[in-house]
Amino acid sequence: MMPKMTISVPHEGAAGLTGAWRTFRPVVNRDVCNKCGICAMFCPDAVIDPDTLEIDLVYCKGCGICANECPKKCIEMVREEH
Amino acid sequence: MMPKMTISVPHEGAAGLTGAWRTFRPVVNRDVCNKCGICAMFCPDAVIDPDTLEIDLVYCKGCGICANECPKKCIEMVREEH
Amino acid sequence: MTEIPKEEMILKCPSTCAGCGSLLALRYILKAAGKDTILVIPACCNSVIQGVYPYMLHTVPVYNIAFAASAACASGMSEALRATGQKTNVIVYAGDGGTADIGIQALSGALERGEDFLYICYDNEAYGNTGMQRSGATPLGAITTTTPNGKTVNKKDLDRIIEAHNLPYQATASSSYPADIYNKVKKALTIPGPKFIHILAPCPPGWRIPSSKTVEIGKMAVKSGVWVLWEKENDKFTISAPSRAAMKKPMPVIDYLKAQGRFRKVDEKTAAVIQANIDKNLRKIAIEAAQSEENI
Amino acid sequence: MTEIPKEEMILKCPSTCAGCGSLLALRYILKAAGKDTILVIPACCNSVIQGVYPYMLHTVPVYNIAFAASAACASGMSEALRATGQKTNVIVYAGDGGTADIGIQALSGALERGEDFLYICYDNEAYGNTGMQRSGATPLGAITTTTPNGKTVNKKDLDRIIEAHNLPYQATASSSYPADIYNKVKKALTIPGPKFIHILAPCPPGWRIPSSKTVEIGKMAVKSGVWVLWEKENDKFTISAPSRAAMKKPMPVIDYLKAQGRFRKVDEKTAAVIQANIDKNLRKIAIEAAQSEENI
Amino acid sequence: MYEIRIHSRGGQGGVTAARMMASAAVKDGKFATACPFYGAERRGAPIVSFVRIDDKPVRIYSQINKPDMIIILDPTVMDTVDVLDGLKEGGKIFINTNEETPFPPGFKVFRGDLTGIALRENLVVSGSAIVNTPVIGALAKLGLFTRESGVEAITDTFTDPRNTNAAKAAYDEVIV
Amino acid sequence: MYEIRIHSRGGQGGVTAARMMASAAVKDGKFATACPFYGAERRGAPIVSFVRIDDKPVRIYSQINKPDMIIILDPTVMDTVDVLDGLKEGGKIFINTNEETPFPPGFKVFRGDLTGIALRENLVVSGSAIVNTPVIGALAKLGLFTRESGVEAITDTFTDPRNTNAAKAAYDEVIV
Amino acid sequence: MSGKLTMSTGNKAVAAAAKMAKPVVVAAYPITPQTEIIETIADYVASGEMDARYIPVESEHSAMTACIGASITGVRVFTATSSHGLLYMHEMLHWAAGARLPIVMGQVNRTLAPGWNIWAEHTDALSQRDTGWLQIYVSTVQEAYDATLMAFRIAEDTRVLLPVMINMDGFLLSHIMQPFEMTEPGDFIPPLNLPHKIDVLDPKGYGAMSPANVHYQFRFDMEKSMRASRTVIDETETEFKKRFGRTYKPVDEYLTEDADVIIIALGTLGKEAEVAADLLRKEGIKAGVMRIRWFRPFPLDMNIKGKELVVIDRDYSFGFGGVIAGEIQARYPDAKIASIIAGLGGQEVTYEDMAAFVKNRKTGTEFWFGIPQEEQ
Amino acid sequence: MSGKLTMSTGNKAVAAAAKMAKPVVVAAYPITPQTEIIETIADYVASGEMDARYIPVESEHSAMTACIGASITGVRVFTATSSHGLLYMHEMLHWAAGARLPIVMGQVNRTLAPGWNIWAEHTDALSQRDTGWLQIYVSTVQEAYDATLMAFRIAEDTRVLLPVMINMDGFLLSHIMQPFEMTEPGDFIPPLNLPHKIDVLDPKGYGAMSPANVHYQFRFDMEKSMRASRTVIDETETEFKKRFGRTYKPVDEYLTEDADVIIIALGTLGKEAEVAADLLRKEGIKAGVMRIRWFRPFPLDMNIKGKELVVIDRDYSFGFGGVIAGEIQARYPDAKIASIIAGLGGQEVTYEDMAAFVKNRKTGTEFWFGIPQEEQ
Ligand SMILES: Cc1ncc(C[n+]2csc(CCOP(=O)(O)OP(=O)(O)O)c2C)c(N)n1
Ligand SMILES: Cc1ncc(C[n+]2csc(CCOP(=O)(O)OP(=O)(O)O)c2C)c(N)n1
Ligand code: SF4
Ligand code: SF4
Ligand code: SF4
Ligand code: SF4
Ligand code: SF4
Ligand code: SF4
Ligand SMILES: [Mg+2]
Ligand SMILES: [Mg+2]
Repeated sequence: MMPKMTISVPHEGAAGLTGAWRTFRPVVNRDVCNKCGICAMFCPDAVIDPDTLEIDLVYCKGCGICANECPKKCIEMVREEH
Repeated sequence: MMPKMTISVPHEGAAGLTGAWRTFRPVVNRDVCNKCGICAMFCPDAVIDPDTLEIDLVYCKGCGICANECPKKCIEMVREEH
Repeated sequence: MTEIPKEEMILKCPSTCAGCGSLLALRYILKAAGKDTILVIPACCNSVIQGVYPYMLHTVPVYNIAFAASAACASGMSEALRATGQKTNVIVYAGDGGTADIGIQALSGALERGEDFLYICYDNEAYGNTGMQRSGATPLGAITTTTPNGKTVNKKDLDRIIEAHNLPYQATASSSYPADIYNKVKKALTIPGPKFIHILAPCPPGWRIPSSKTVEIGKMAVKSGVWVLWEKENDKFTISAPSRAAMKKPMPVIDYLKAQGRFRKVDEKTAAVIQANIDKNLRKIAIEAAQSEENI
Repeated sequence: MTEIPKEEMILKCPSTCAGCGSLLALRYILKAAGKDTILVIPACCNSVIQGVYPYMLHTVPVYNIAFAASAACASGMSEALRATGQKTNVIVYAGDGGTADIGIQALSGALERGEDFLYICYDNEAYGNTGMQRSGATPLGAITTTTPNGKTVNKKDLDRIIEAHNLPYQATASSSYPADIYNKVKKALTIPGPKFIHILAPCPPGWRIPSSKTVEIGKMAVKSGVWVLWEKENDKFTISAPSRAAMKKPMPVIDYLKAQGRFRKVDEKTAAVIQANIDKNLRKIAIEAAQSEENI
Repeated sequence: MYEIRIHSRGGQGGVTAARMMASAAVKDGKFATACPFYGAERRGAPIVSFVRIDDKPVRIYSQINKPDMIIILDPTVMDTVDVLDGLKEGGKIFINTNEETPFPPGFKVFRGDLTGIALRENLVVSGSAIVNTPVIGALAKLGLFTRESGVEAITDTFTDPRNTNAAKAAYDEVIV
Repeated sequence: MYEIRIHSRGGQGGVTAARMMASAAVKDGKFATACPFYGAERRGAPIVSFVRIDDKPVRIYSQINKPDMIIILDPTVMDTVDVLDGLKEGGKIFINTNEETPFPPGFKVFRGDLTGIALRENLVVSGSAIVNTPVIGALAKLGLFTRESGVEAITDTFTDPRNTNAAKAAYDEVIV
Repeated sequence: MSGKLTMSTGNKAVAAAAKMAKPVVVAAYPITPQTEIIETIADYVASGEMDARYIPVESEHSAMTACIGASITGVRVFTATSSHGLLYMHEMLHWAAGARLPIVMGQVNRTLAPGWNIWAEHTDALSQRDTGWLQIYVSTVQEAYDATLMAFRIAEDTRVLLPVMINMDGFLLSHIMQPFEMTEPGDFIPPLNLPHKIDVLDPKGYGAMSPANVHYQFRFDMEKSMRASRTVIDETETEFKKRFGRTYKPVDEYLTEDADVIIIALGTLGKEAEVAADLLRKEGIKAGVMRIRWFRPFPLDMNIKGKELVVIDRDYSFGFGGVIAGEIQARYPDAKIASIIAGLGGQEVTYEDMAAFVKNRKTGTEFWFGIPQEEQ
Repeated sequence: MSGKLTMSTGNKAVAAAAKMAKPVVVAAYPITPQTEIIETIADYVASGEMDARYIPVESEHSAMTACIGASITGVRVFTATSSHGLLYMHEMLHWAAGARLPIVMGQVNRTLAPGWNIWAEHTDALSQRDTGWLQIYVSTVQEAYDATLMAFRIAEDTRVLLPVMINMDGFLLSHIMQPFEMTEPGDFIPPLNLPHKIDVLDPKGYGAMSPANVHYQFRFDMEKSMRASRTVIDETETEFKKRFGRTYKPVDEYLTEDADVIIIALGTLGKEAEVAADLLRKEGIKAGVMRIRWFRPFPLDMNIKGKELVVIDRDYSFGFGGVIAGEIQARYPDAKIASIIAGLGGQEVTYEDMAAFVKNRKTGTEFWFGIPQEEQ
């Protein structure tokens, strides 16, 4: 008999849709991007796909690290409008 | 109002008359002793008077350190007889 | 770099603050550790960011434990696992408070006993989870909610304390150098006995920096010599590449201090003391590295 | 020597075992400290030997405190005394268990905060009061009731752990060298901030030696380099005279081991490891002393 | 008793806003409590706080389930949070926005571009516009407390005149 | 119920003696308990321990205040401890000594030079003669339990034959 | 209220009261939801508003120990904690009381892990009820402030000399903002004169071996002081009213006189229960409220004869039952109690829920709010 | 008794039982008077008699935590402590129960400092009564052994999954030597199958944020298990008797059937009370004894109707009263109790004293043995 207690199972979104936290959104200028992958490497939340370099805006918190670290400076942080 | 609790005041013999623990008693050969004071220095229990070099047998536990450390080897540990 | 697995071991998306260094570090730790791993986490930011019951985001088992207790918990786990023939990695991921302050007793005991586990301290230099009170690891001059005028004593030298326990493996790392973290964790996990890695993990709200600056500030820490990356395998002490480079001509620490709101009350005198501390420490580390070279 | 006051600060006669090294040491500590002193004692042999209520033997105030708690207690005392303008010495007298094991957290915290007190650890290398279980400070190979075949891991290097806290004053001492204790305590008490002295205190029942051999074994520890007497004032590291002499030609450690029942299960291999550890440590200490000389 | 729920984000100052609202009401001679439903929120995460205003001391500590008014300091929280949950029929909504936002009928909707005002007054901390003082102005305009009490509540907390300026601007600019 | 109090010193083995006594009685089919009144005693400090022997299980845990018998393993404790305290009228005394010791009248006194025997058998640990096995021999002689049970109780605890030898010597040499 | 009102959280009010009491040493360790107390004090000290030493210890065990070390030198001390912090100092709680030190502690009630949960529950403090600490549970910001002031006076009274814990519900009170009057205590708290303080000129030993034939006497002396504290509390609350106009009793009563049924609860639940009583009375049920403020010493003169009781426990003693219900039944054997377990781990309990507890009460049973009837 | 008898102390018997149960990990820290337990286990492990890992932790907080860490991997664990050691692990006691881990602990009852005193008292364990641990108090060496064996089976039963503490009086039982039968348990203790053990192939998170709307449900589940443990205890004791012939009940009764007055006590006092009852009966007083063995879960079916009770508490909750007397009164409101506080800090209490308690009993009062009447 399994005791009832705080035992959790892995599940995406378990801490909420953190994209809602964002006030600025990263917008990549694909023309300039050299696909170096540095943005994906440094994104703390791992919301940049390492292959496609797509940013998952459902979760991206808009921290701006990707923009700050991009060697090509091709990510712009744009104010969210709703 | 003083609370009743385990508060103790300084008092000789508070841990009992430790001389009773002794199975061997230090006996000093005063003829050989050079009064260097080493026995008094090393007696853990400080029962050797630093001036007179008298041993307080009420408390001496008979550890034998004095005998062991005496440079003149003039302290003998003698079995207690009662 | 190419060897780092692409698979993420943490699902989207923990409730760390935007730009959290400790999360960035943990990504690479778990990539290095792989699935046969149990994570032990004492009270800290990383204990609350996992998601809310009945769900969690980490894809390895996570055992949350009391604040003071992580190394003891890992001791019990590792002894039980080894006794039953299991090789599962036991990794503690704890904050600086849970390591240098309230957890140091359990840690010191586990190290002395030679337990087989990896202890990783992510150091955001304060009690982040409770809103940035000073910890033993808070550096001189830093403002926290309990040091409103800046801390007046030095950061506890956790690494030397741990070093005194003569571990088979010990290292420092930084969330701004993920590959270095990955490699160090990988190596550590091949070695039996207690291992310790100390990761500087910048924390935007605590350090009063924009969330975008986490990686940049972490690099500045290394460039200025505030933080030195090294590893020590038994007696072999090596300065890691980024710090070797940085130590040739360290950035003045004032640049590092100025970039952070928490140091805004540091006056010139204190800044000079901080610089002097760094200079002294760098000299010492250089000597240690040189001596270690010689001995090989 | 002549300057050591004759007055004893402990009345006859504590209920320590016959030949107790920790009591011998305490005699000289209190002579050095004088009457304006509060002694803080955690659970240990020295907490039970004071006499039985309503009487006690110490002629300075003694505050007994919980096992893990002495450094924190001293912190509170010293802060309160200083806040009210009193200079009273606050001295912790704690065993190795209360220092290196259960008490290390409070101690490490107090040192980091820079509290103004003197912490003295008397090291009998086991939990004497509870009948000789192993402590973190029990040396490799020593039999205790919880290591019936001899301890399989090294003695925790308490001194290096403390050193990592960068105290203004730190020293080692031995109950076999009372004048050295006296001088070190005297000096320590002139210095503000946290001070630490680590005293090796042979323990006849624990070490399985005749009670008469306490002083002799303590000297052998120094002569063999098992125990090195030194002091460190800020960055100045000095080897004390007896160890300077001993280090010229250390006695083989096997003589030291053979003299004690607790080491009776040490085989040749372990003895060699112990000797190698000592050799290494002595080299390190010599280098440190030399470097410290240079820097002056 | 008048019950207000405030929706904002960690770091935006919603909690301080609640306190100033309660404080202003108290200055008017009312009784009021402000209670932040704190969790382990991080900067950026949606949070709610509550204000209760009454003519006698407030003795209720449990959450507000049927508010008389909803204040939305950050409209983006509406994507993930049902901000209207429990709002009484005919209840009021104040939303920080510069454009009309559609709400279901049966509520009285007010708005003001608090963020715009904050940015104008340069009330920005770590990249976020601080809207907790402008909202006090807007609410004074809505009659929750007097203008004077609102200003006093702000100056009790903040010395920087930008705060009162922003509040005054909001008072003037709120769209009823 | 037969109640015995043993006076000895820390390190002398008085506690083990008590256990072997109880054990021997149990081997005879009796019920027995041995309880050391432990304190924080040090090697050398006087201690007491207790043995109770009965035909049914012993249910008493409190100290023995009116013993039927006193055993003095170390006569020197008599300097500081009132060893006869509470001894019943007509009670027995056994003392480890080689010379006659005066006791008040009304008790039955027995003696044996256990220390001498232990030294003879070289039963010495850290300089102290261990008298806890010889005493078992002496007590068997006094009829507290059978000789066989006494020997068994010793061999359960100690493998070294010096122990049984000493006990046997004591059995023979005890002066009744 | 008479004076100028300040908006403040419960936490800040406790910190403000501690400042007014002028302790010489504050040693504390942060924990949610207590942090604001010690952060406020750290601010006071940093700004010079408070002339105290703030010791930022490395754990709660050390926090309480540092308080003990400071207190025995004869100075006033203060600390604050919550939940796991309180548990971690458990050994030293026993110690502080046994050492007869008048330490005052702000304690923010929070539930216990695992799993982590930071919301209100009283089990943390109630499970310390044998430690020899006086315990008060407060329900408003004003009361938190006033109780903290009174705590120093009561603890330090030489008839008492026991530590005092001021309990307040996590978040519900610690973080709520209410208007309150920050009364200047003046000489309401007399200077501390600790009879057994350490004196190097008259050296004494504290706490060495305590023989079996006296130890129990020291424990009885603690109990005597606990008993005496009832008088001291009454005196202090009377004096407080005389000076500052606010009335407090060990048990706060609301509409009890003519009540048929009485809700008994601690802290904010006890305050909100008044609203439940109002509601019930509207429905014709004569309900009242007794809010236990001083839980240690336990109240012995509650006038509950002939009334039915609905006791709400925001706590639980596994394998036994609600602590409050149990102790009331123990001291008032005739009491007709319906025991309700509600509010654990921050479970939401409204006055409407409480009214329902009353309406559905079954004397002699225990009911866990939120658990389906068939599982009870 | 049937089998071969061994002379053993209570400590050694507990160690022997632990050995029989074959735990995989033992983590413990020494403290008088428990040391013998762990020294014996260390010996067993060193000699190979026991195939376990002995972790010589640096404190009791770590001892309990290491047990928790080992237990959650699904292995059997054991530890032992006493007094301040128990207090120092207080936080982790709450944790172990909340984590639903079937840890078994030998606990030697000793009083609390200051001043230092190493003799028997139950306050150490009783002040842990809210932690969710099952608690049993034993009175003979045989019972200590048997209870330890049964503890593993009870704790690990999936209907229970709560930790169990075996309490024995310091020195009085821990150090007394009695003959006992070291029964081989065979398969009496089934293999442990922890349903929630960590599995890297099915990763789960333990103890992260537990929301307010479920946390109380987990607490209720603990209470449900506590309730279920009553059945499990009965089953286990029945099975034990079937296999090994020795009979145990949650409450041990002696001459209660026709008794007018019943002494209630725990541990060795409860055993020696039988002698007091015999003595009283000789004097014509119909006395009996109820020795509470399982204190958590609290016994709910004591047959005390119409009898007078003399409850001896070797413990105290300051500002309230004796813990046992209080809880009995709470659960048996009709009980006519004379409450006696006796034996604190090793205070000597003989069967003659207990007989006197009965003869001088005053129902409804509390009496501190050894304290002059006028001070009571
Ligand atoms: C015994 C105890 N004391 C205090 C706390 C409150 N607490 C939880 S996390 C934390 C700070 C953790 O700091 P750190 O270890 O540096 O990790 P961070 O939060 O910075 O990630 C504190 C004080 C607790 N949970 N338990
Ligand atoms: C919390 C706690 N755990 C355990 C003990 C038991 N205990 C008292 S003294 C002691 C050993 C002390 O060892 P050490 O510090 O080395 O001093 P020594 O006895 O050797 O003088 C122990 C384990 C205690 N008093 N408190
Ligand atoms: S860092 Fe910049 S250039 Fe590199 S992949 Fe990302 S967006 Fe492209
Ligand atoms: S803004 Fe931050 S969270 Fe979003 S993709 Fe960039 S680095 Fe990741
Ligand atoms: S040590 Fe020997 S020679 Fe020196 S004073 Fe003592 S007895 Fe005399
Ligand atoms: S035998 Fe020991 S105690 Fe006695 S005088 Fe010599 S050194 Fe001191
Ligand atoms: S407070 Fe700092 S460490 Fe904690 S989650 Fe936020 S950024 Fe990360
Ligand atoms: S056990 Fe050792 S340290 Fe303790 S009193 Fe005896 S000799 Fe001294
Ligand atoms: Mg941190
Ligand atoms: Mg020691």
